[in-house]
Amino acid sequence: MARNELSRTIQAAAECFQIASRPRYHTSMRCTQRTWAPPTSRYLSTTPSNRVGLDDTSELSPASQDFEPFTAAPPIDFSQQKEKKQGDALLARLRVVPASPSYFSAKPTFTDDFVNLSALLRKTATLPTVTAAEAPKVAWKTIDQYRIMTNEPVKNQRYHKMLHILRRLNCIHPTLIPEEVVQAMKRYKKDSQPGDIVPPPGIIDEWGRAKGVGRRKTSSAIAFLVEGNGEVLINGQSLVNFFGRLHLRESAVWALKATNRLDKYNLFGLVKGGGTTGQAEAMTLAVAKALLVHEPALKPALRRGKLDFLRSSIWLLFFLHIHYFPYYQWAPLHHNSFKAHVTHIQ
Amino acid sequence: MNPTRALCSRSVWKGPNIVPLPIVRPLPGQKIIPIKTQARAATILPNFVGLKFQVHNGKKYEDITITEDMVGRKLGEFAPTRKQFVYRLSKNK
Amino acid sequence: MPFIFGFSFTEASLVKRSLETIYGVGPKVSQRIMARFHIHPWAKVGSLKSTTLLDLTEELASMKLENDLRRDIQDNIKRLKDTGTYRGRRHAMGLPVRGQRTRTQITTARKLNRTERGGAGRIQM
Amino acid sequence: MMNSSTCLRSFSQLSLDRTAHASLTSRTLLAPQIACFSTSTARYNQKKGMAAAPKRGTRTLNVKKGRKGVNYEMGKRPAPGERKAQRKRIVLSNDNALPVSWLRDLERSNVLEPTIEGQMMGLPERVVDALRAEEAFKPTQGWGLFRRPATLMRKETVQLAGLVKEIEDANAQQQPRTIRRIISGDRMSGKSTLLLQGLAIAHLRDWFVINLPEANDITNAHTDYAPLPGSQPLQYTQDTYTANLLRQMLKANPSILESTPVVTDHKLPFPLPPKPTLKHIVEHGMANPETSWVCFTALWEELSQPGRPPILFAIDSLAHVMRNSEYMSAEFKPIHAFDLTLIRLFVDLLSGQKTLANGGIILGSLSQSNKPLSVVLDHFVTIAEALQSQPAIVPVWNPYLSRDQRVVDALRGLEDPKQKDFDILRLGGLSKPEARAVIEYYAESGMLRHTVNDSFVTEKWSLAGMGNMGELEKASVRLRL
Repeated sequence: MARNELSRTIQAAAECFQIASRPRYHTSMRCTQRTWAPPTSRYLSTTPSNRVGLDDTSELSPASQDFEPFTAAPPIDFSQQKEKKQGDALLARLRVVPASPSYFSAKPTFTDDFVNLSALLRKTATLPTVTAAEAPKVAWKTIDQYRIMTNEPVKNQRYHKMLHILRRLNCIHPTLIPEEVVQAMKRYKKDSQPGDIVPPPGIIDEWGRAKGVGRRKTSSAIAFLVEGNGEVLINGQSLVNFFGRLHLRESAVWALKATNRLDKYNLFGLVKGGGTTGQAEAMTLAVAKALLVHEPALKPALRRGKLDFLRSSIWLLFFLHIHYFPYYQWAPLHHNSFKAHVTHIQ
Repeated sequence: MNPTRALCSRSVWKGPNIVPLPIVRPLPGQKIIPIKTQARAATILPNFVGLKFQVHNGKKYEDITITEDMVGRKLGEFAPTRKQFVYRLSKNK
Repeated sequence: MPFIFGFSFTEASLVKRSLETIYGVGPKVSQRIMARFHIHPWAKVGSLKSTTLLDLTEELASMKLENDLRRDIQDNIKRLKDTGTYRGRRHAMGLPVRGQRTRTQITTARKLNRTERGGAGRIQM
Repeated sequence: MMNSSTCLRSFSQLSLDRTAHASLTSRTLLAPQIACFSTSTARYNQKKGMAAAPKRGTRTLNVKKGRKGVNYEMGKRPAPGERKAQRKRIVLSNDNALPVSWLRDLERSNVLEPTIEGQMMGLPERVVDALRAEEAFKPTQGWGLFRRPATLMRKETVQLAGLVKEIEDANAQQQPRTIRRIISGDRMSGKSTLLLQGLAIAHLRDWFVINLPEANDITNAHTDYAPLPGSQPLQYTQDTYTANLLRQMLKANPSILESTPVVTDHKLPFPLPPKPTLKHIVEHGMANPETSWVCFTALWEELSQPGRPPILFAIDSLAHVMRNSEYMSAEFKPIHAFDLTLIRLFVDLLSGQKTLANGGIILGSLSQSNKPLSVVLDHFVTIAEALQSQPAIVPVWNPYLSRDQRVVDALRGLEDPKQKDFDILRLGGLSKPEARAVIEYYAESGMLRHTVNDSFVTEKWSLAGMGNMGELEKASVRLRL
């Protein structure tokens, strides 16, 4: 009897420590007696949070219904065995039958998951779907997280095949998606989904100022934008005194220039740290954010503006590159570093 | 004079570096006995003219007779401390 | 070809540089002389009046230059050498006199340190 | 260290050396005797070909290695003064710029009206020649980009014209006034152009104009100087500079000099022709520089006679004047710039010790480029600006800084607000309408291929740091990327 007691205590210990162990074999014997089947909680997941729902012992996990009609042998209730000899003979005739056929594969949990999802997909294939763009944005678990969850060395390509199925399941029309699919997908989702964290909306204070903060390299810039006639003050100096090069001046107020709002707003900027280019580009981001507080509808325009800026600066560098090309023959080192600089930008 | 060298030299108000030497004024006829000394830094005073000195150069004592021009210099200047380096071909010995 | 202190200089040459070609006149001395006669530093020799040329020559004559200076320097070196001092010996051997290193960088000493320093202006072959 | 070139010269010198014993007085300067310095090595040199091999162990140094041949041509040397002329070359017209049709010229009549504020006005030919003679144009001001020189009549220019009108009215009521202004402002905000506009206005109103184009040229000891006998404290005249100034004045104000006769007797060291006019004095001063300062003082007294035109005395980059000059006095002490006669005259007028008999304007403009640090001048300028803009907070002098008392006395007038005659003319940025006028002028003259509309103007205006004149031009015209 000691061995039975031992196996039960191990099962209890595993239960409370929630350690994922390989699907336990339980002693079962092909014999006529039929006793109440003890709970076979198939999966002990390491991430307690999302597994709670599945751990209630009453309902068998869905995975075990789709096998071919196969019922485990009724477990033997050792407490009824009369004498010891009969118990030993019983043990001699015991045969281990794994709960899931994938027990002998290298990655049983993963194989079960894949098989279940494919079955689920086959089942719900006929439901209408929406395009991938309209499907709700979902942050699936990365392969590392999945490996930690299942404690199995899943291959990248295999995992992404499964993800492909998941994405296809995700495309089922949101109103018609069965509960079953939703529950299945929950296991593979990250804890925080996109859209959970929404930055607080900018507010315009009583003096009509919108504040935007921008950082670039090691410089940080704060921009206060007020309706006005286009005056710009940076660190208390005029734009010209602060930024010597025209290119830096343009990049500092590029958000206003791209949306030709330069004459509608006054800018008061505070910038510190880093060098001139870093400060100018930090100011670009700050001004853009402040402008969005004033006119949120400008976001797509500003996004396009960013592309224009990159394109114009590349074009400017390209032109300079050709313009100064004749001077490069006797400065080969300088030329390479410049070319590297240009390619880095493109 | 190179200013730094002037700064390094002895301050004028301290006067020359007078070292107590056993100077024996020989009578004109007698032989002048050389004064053996290790005070290389002693300034040569005018009354030294005509005397003989044996100044220590680190190893042995060099004989010097003081002349008129040497006044104001130090005894050590006249006793070189390093041997002259002469390049001798020592390859095929 | 105006003359200063017996030497002739072209019109376009600077007064400052031409003064400094004289042995014994350096930047400091030339500055002081030109200041005394109110000649501005970038003056050209051609722009000087003859009276200032004469003043310059007369001023330079009162100083010890050229050959008197050379002889003076050589006497000192000769005296050092005759009395047998360490410095005299170093001059004779053409080695640095003021205790510099002799392992490297002694080209100046080899060029200049000799008993007839600056006098002959020749390089001992 | 005797490097190879001086070594070469010492060879040549040697052959010309004097014998040591010939005393200088007896020697005749004209026939230099060739005497070789008598040392043994001189003879050794004749037998150069058969140089004996050096004894073993003696150290030899081969100086001849790497030395160029005797007649090595060191590249063509530019003619004296050619480089500077190239640098200072003024180009005033550009053929491929389109002539602007609606450009009106400044005339004597319309120059003083406030109505022309904010418009681009052309400079007539006569005034352009006079300004060119006075070197009022600067190569960096971009005159060469346009067909014809034209300037914008800014708010400050009309202010200046207002001063001119004030002086003329004061002259009409026989109480001559001398107004003194210092033009200050940010870099490239148009200070020198404003000075030029002042000169142009004075020329148009037939004033007598004296312009010192670059104060640096006076104090950087590039022209000859001589002490003025009997001047307390010892002052120095600059003959060639004054002669050149007289030549510029003659070219700039020919009509005034020719018409006004010489009235008083100035005990000039040279005979005057029978019916002397100022022109003769100036011409004599130009011809022989040593009398140039005497002629200048005579001219100045003549111009102070009653009935003469008012005078505009202008100088650029004033900061060079407010410190010691590069000249050295006989005792090898630096000469203060105030001791140079020309600058002494200007500073006396500026500080109010001297006044102009027929009234006039003393105009000094600061320059931000190549500016020597003059702590006192900056301090007084900030005080004056503070008095104009926010009289509440006026900066106080830091007592721990040492300062040049002479400069302080000269600029003391800027401090007290009651003194209306001596003040600062602060140049800020252009206003929007003014910027629009300038940009339209650029577009009209073909220098700018862009439709001039409000957003473009305001964009350039704010990119040029709220209307900085030079930046505006650089951003819209010069930078053709």
